[in-house]
Amino acid sequence: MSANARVIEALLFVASEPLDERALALASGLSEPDLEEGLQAVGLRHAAGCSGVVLERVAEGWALRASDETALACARLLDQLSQRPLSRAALETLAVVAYAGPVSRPEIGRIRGVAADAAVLNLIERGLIEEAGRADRAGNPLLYRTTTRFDRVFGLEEGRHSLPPLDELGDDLPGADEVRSRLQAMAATQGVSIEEPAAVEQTT
Amino acid sequence: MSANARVIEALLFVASEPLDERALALASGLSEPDLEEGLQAVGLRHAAGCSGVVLERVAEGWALRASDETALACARLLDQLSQRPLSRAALETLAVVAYAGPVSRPEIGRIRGVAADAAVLNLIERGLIEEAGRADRAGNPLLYRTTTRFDRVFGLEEGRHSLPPLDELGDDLPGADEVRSRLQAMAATQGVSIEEPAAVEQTT
Amino acid sequence: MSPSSALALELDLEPFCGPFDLLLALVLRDVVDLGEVPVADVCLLYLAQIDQEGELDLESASEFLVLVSALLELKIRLLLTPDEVDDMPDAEEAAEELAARLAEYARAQAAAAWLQDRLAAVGLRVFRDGPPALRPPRLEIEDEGTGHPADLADALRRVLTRSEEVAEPIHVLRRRIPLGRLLQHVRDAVRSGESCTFDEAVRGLSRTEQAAAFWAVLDLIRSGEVVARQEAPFAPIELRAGARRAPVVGVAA
Repeated sequence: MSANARVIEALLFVASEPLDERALALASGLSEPDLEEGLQAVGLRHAAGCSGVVLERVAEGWALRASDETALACARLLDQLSQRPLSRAALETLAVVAYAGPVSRPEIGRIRGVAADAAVLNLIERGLIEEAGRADRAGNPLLYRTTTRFDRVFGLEEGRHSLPPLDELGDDLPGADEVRSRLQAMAATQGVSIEEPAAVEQTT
Repeated sequence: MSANARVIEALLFVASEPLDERALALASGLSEPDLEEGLQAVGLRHAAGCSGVVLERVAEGWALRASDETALACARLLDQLSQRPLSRAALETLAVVAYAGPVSRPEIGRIRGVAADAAVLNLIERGLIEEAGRADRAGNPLLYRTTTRFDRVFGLEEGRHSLPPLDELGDDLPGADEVRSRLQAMAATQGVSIEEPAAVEQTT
Repeated sequence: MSPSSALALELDLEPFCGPFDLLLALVLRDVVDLGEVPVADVCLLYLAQIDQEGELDLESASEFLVLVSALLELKIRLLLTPDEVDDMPDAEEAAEELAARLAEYARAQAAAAWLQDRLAAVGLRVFRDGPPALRPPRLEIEDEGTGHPADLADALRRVLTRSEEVAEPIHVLRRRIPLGRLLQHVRDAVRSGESCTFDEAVRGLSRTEQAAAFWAVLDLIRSGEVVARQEAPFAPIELRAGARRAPVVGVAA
């Protein structure tokens, strides 16, 4: 492996978070083409089947992680196997923070219909969400956002940009308009009238 | 490289501390001879000159380290990361270490009123504080002091003697008793008596 | 999914048989006539489930309350005549809000389902979560004077004048103690011989691990897997296998 590639390998090893091209270039002093070439060489050296550690594109940057075949042993070392799977409440809270973040706890609670305090604490403990300052409005509630760790655990190459758009999720999902019209239809069959709402926000 | 060697490579890569043979065997499930052979293969693959990351034998076991030839780039990377502004907690911890050092983590926590573990690690990673031996008292806690890098970053030509003197902080503050007791806690760690603020050196 | 999720509540009602969330979906899709659904029975079934589980999961209970009250509100509207509905304040707004809320929640659920599928699809991803074991060789490079001593004095002043405990998140370092492995370790130690002492069982472990192992042993004693005996305070603790066998699922498997 070339000296350039060796430097990139070392930088990816030393960093505890994924590094983007800018950070790599700044630290290595390499030009863009050299960087490109070096990354390619590191990718070849650290490919599944010939290395225990693979190069991956994640969280809008580059990082090394345990390969699929070595993941189990590494999880055992870090004692990640005894961790319980995410509960439904935690997954829903995570989804809200991922799509709507930074959001405050009350906002999460409003969307889910139930308080999210326990789920939020659980997700912080797991390193999947983190505090993101305070909202600039009444009460100045703490805001939460997903972490780089979240991107890495879920394998999101471009961070939250890799999340599918909400309106593509679940084809048969009723939108607010649809739910409303169903409620109206239901009311109509029962002889109840609910007037056409004047202005309805389009939700996505 | 064999599958066994790949597992060892991955384990050493994801670990945050050196691993001895026992830890490697527990996580990988490898027998002693397989482990021996795997470590040898990892050592060959991660040797200076052909890899940016080298295998090292240290007192506590085995670990990977960025190679010497990549030192400059790594230093630049860590520096880049340390250019991010210090958090409030980190700055307070740094102030306590600068004025009262060498101090232990529990002492910093007592003076600040909140635990300082994360802040201490952050400051070490930035090269602003360093270990300074162990205290000669119960529990032998590790002590921390500021580094020469700290002096340069904060422009302190004569080290801690260039810090603004403590007695300028004292008189007009609310809760004088509280302040005094905390100062005393601090002073005790320095072996300096607070009754005579004149003892604090005046330098400009 | 937690077993006691209100949405998974199994219903056996005359007009409908299946889980609660399916009922909600069918009501919204007009497949089931809400007028026919005995909401009281749904509540009774839920209470019976709580009784059976013996513990109240607050998240699940509040989830159930919200959903069932929404259902009730809808049903009230259906049962009332148009005149009566008109008399109710903000009837449309309530329906409006309910619809918007259900739709928003449905999207959150869909997103949660996507995350769950994604997790299964990408598999176990393991990476280092902090600095490496060994620091890179540190080169001294030119440092610019980016800090100012006055900032330090200000910070110290802040620390010293903090009159009361300020609510500030306490960052506790996560120390990973491999409890599962420790449990297995103690089990193996006890199983391999007739009996062994605690000191033998934890030989080679660090101090923190030993403390955790002690906790693990207490748990094994509680479950009847291990029996312990100590002749006198500070005497060696003798451990041997208890009546109950270890479960087959082991982390080290």
